[in-house]
Amino acid sequence: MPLDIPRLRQDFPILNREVRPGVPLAYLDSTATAQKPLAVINAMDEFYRRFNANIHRGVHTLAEESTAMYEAARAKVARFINAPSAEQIIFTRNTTEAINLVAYTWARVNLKKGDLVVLTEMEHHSNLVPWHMLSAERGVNLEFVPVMDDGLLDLDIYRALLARTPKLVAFTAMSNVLGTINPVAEIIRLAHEAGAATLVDGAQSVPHLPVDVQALDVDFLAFSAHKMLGPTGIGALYGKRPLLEAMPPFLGGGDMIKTVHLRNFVPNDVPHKFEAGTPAIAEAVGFGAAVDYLETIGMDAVASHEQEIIAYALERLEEIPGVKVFGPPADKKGGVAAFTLDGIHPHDVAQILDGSGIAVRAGHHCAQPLHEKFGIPATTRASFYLYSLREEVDKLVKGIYEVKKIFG
Amino acid sequence: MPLDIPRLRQDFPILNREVRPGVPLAYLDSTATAQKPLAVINAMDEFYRRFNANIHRGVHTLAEESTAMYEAARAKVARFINAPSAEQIIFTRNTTEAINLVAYTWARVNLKKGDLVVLTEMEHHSNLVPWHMLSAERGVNLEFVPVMDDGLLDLDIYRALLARTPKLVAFTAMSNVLGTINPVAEIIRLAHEAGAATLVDGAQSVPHLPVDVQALDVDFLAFSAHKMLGPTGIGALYGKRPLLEAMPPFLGGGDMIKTVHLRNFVPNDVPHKFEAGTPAIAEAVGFGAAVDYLETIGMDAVASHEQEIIAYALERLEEIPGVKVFGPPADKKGGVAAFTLDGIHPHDVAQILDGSGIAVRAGHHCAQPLHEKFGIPATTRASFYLYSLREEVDKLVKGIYEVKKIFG
Amino acid sequence: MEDLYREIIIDHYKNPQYRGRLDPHDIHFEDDNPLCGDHIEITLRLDGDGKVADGRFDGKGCAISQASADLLIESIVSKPVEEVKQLTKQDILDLLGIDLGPVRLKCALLSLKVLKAGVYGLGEASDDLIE
Amino acid sequence: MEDLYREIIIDHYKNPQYRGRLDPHDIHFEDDNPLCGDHIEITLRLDGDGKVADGRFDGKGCAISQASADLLIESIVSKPVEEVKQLTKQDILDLLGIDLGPVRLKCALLSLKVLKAGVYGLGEASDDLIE
Ligand SMILES: Cc1ncc(COP(=O)(O)O)c(C=O)c1O
Ligand SMILES: Cc1ncc(COP(=O)(O)O)c(C=O)c1O
Repeated sequence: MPLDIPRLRQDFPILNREVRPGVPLAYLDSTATAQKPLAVINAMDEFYRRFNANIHRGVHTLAEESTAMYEAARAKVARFINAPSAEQIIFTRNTTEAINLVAYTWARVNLKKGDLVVLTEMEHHSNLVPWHMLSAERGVNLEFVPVMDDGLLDLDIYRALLARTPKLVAFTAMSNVLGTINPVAEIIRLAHEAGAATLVDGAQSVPHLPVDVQALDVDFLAFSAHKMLGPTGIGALYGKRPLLEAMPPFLGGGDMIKTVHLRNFVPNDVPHKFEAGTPAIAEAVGFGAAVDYLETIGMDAVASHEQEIIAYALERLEEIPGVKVFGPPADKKGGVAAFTLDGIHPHDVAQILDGSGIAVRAGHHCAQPLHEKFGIPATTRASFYLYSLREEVDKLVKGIYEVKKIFG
Repeated sequence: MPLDIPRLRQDFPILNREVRPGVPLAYLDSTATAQKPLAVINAMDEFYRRFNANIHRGVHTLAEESTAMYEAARAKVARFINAPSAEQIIFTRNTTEAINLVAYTWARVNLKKGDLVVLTEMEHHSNLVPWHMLSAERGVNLEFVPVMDDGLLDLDIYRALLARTPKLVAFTAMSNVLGTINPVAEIIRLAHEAGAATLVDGAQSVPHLPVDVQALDVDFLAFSAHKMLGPTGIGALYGKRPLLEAMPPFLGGGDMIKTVHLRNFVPNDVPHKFEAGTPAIAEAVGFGAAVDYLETIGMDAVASHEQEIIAYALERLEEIPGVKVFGPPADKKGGVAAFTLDGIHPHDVAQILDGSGIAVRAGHHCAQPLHEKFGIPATTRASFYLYSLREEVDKLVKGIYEVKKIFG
Repeated sequence: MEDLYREIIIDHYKNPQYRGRLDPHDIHFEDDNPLCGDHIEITLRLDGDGKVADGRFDGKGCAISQASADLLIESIVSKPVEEVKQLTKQDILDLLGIDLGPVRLKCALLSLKVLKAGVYGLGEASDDLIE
Repeated sequence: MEDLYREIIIDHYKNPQYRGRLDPHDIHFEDDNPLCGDHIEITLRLDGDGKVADGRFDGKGCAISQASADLLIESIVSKPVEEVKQLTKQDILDLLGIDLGPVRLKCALLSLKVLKAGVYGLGEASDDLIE
């Protein structure tokens, strides 16, 4: 059953906003961050109005309620990606911190000079820079699975790289520029056959596609709440239990310890070992409300709505003279259309579209190497989510024609 | 002019809560986390309803508005502690992450095997464990300024430790157990004379006392929004500019870079260099609203209200047979009263008090070494803030008498 | 709630029936809860049929940790060791007759954790024993 | 808003008066905005009185970056170099006649940053030049 989008949009207060008087918002920037339903906003509001207390060590009612709410949120997030247990969800600030956590702990124990980490050319800076830093510090080598002209990964070269027995393969499940949905299960299977561990950047896949960590057999999965209807300030790292248990702690402080003496400490059990200090408690509650909301809708329904929208968007965009959309055809990608418009800079495109209330992003979208690969400094990116309308695509197309007229 | 507490309490919805039907809340756990005024709750609510977008790279209206709100919050926090510039405020998750940031970046560049870091015996785990980790990894030595029986630091021994030319003196401005307000300016002055850098754990001082980083001449200051009326999920590190500029980045990813290529990157300017990935945007907005609220009240008024309450609390508590309050007399401490009750475990005390709606904390309050020093496993801690009432002290005292009766 | 401190808890805390140490013993284990310093030590003597002939606990800590240890030993004396191995969190809650938040649950379950680590002959007590 | 793209900007973007490169020149500087790939190069010739005799810009990028460069050069020809050193962000905004968000401001100010780094003879352009 297709989603009733106009009804569902009523859940998102910001979608009724006018950018300027008389100019309604068409929000086509969900890949950067998603809008929030009332269920999420209200859950946090309610938390602060009724339950707020610090967690994990308190005996009083508020502390017990807060702790229970925080841990219930962990269980919801675990269930959402089918993690075997809630303890395998570590709350972080965002995808970026989750990847850095692995780089600072697992990688610094398990990788040494000369070891190989395989990445891809389509990675977001968040899955590049932590490895640059590790490489500079430890002499770890980095190699990159190339992106082909059609926006797909070159799996032949991937196989060739695996023959060099990398220790880790870290890659995005979905490109935030090309929209490419990578064959995650296959990439992981091949990596495991070659003896490599795997880290999946799920910043774009977890919000938009059904994700089952057990079916994927992934070792680490990183994602952000703010891209999946949840609040800013919280994200998660999933990890296989033996890996998490063997990892040294990351940040030191309250809650991540079992005991502390003046000169030493004993780390706490997983996941607390990795959550130092007062965590993002209200944000966890909001994150839990977001996955509840998504589960009620159903991730299959979300994905198929986005399939429909992106197919329509590509069809309409590609008929505009001078527009070039990057990435694979609709059936191989999520709801992301990054494009160039001949002779007109993406910043100008985005700013003129903003004049009609159309919110798109222009720039390198934190994937500068990918843009370098395609020989362009920037693209304009329109991206979609469960609340996106075909009429918003029409608005976008009309807006692009106006841009062309202005630059005539 | 004294604060009109009953009126001010109307700003805090949770303070009207009944813990159970007919049992109103007496929240005496603000040292763990503070309650939030409507101004803060509503600022975040409004952000999600009208402004939410990802920041720093967007051209569209929402992105520009969000960016402006996020950076305005940084400026407010800077002004609150009299930082010379907003760029010297790095948003972190909490105090703990702020201290770890210094330990992972500044300390790993500037400290080597055999170098000395001076801490104190009253530190919170957040200002111990990061240094334990550094010590284990790099062979840095740790020494501790002792806490005397009266809860004050032994400054003679501090001076003696300075003669061993430590590279860093890291200490709390206010103990979260004893309440001791340390002579921060003097400790810093002496450290600088000895050539040491200084890090102040301001988790308890920034919420409760006027703090001026320029007057203190402190090198690094760490604090958390959630303890000063703001949201969870955000805190801050202040640093002197030349130090921040010389420090390597901490986490790698989006936003903390100027340019990224496949195999290397150029870090961004301060403070962005230290803020990787999508930050806690709504939380920054809430943090800004919290400091606005505190400034409207005035930190001098906050501090003197707490002075009055703690003086009254100590007077009342000390007249109860079997109660022993730890720490210095009221005029040398903030609004924290940690105590033991002869023969009755703090957990039992706290739980029975909870039966009357009184929220106090029991345990080691993340200061286990300090409790070891005093030869006790745990204390019961009542703590106060700008919204605390004398009647709540009376309730506490009455509750303690009930505990004694039950254990009679 | 004061009813948490129903007479049964205060009573077993103030007048424990099984406080002490058996010597000789067949089973011995001790552990603590670092959060609050609670400490429990348990000694058991078995009879020839694999039953608990007698038991004692010693330790210090809050009323709930000490009372639940006393109630627990009381409940297992003359029970088969195999049955003791099956005891769960719920059994302790039933003995105490109260609902507990997560922090106090740790106090209440410390003695069960120690007991099970002992009867299983483990080197270390783990939270898995009481899940 | 389309009015951001008032004729003046589109006009200076499409028909720049000062695009090119002076050879020989007395002052030369170039820099780019990594965020969007905008690039600006400026060459100036001075006269004997410390005035700007002539100037040109070259580069690529969005309409705002290129138009503001053209407008900027237009505004400084025959001005004393000491006056050029005093130019501020506001002067550029006045030339463009529009309000800009932080991202587009960087586009608009790139030419000023390049110009000031050039006239001050700096090795590197810094954002401090345009604050
Ligand atoms: C003195 C002191 N330092 C550090 C912290 C840690 O703060 P957070 O948990 O917000 O990181 C606290 C709070 O418990 C504290 O009281
Ligand atoms: C593929 C991908 N990875 C990582 C990130 C970083 O996410 P965050 O900024 O929430 O850490 C993003 C979001 O921009 C993304 O699209």
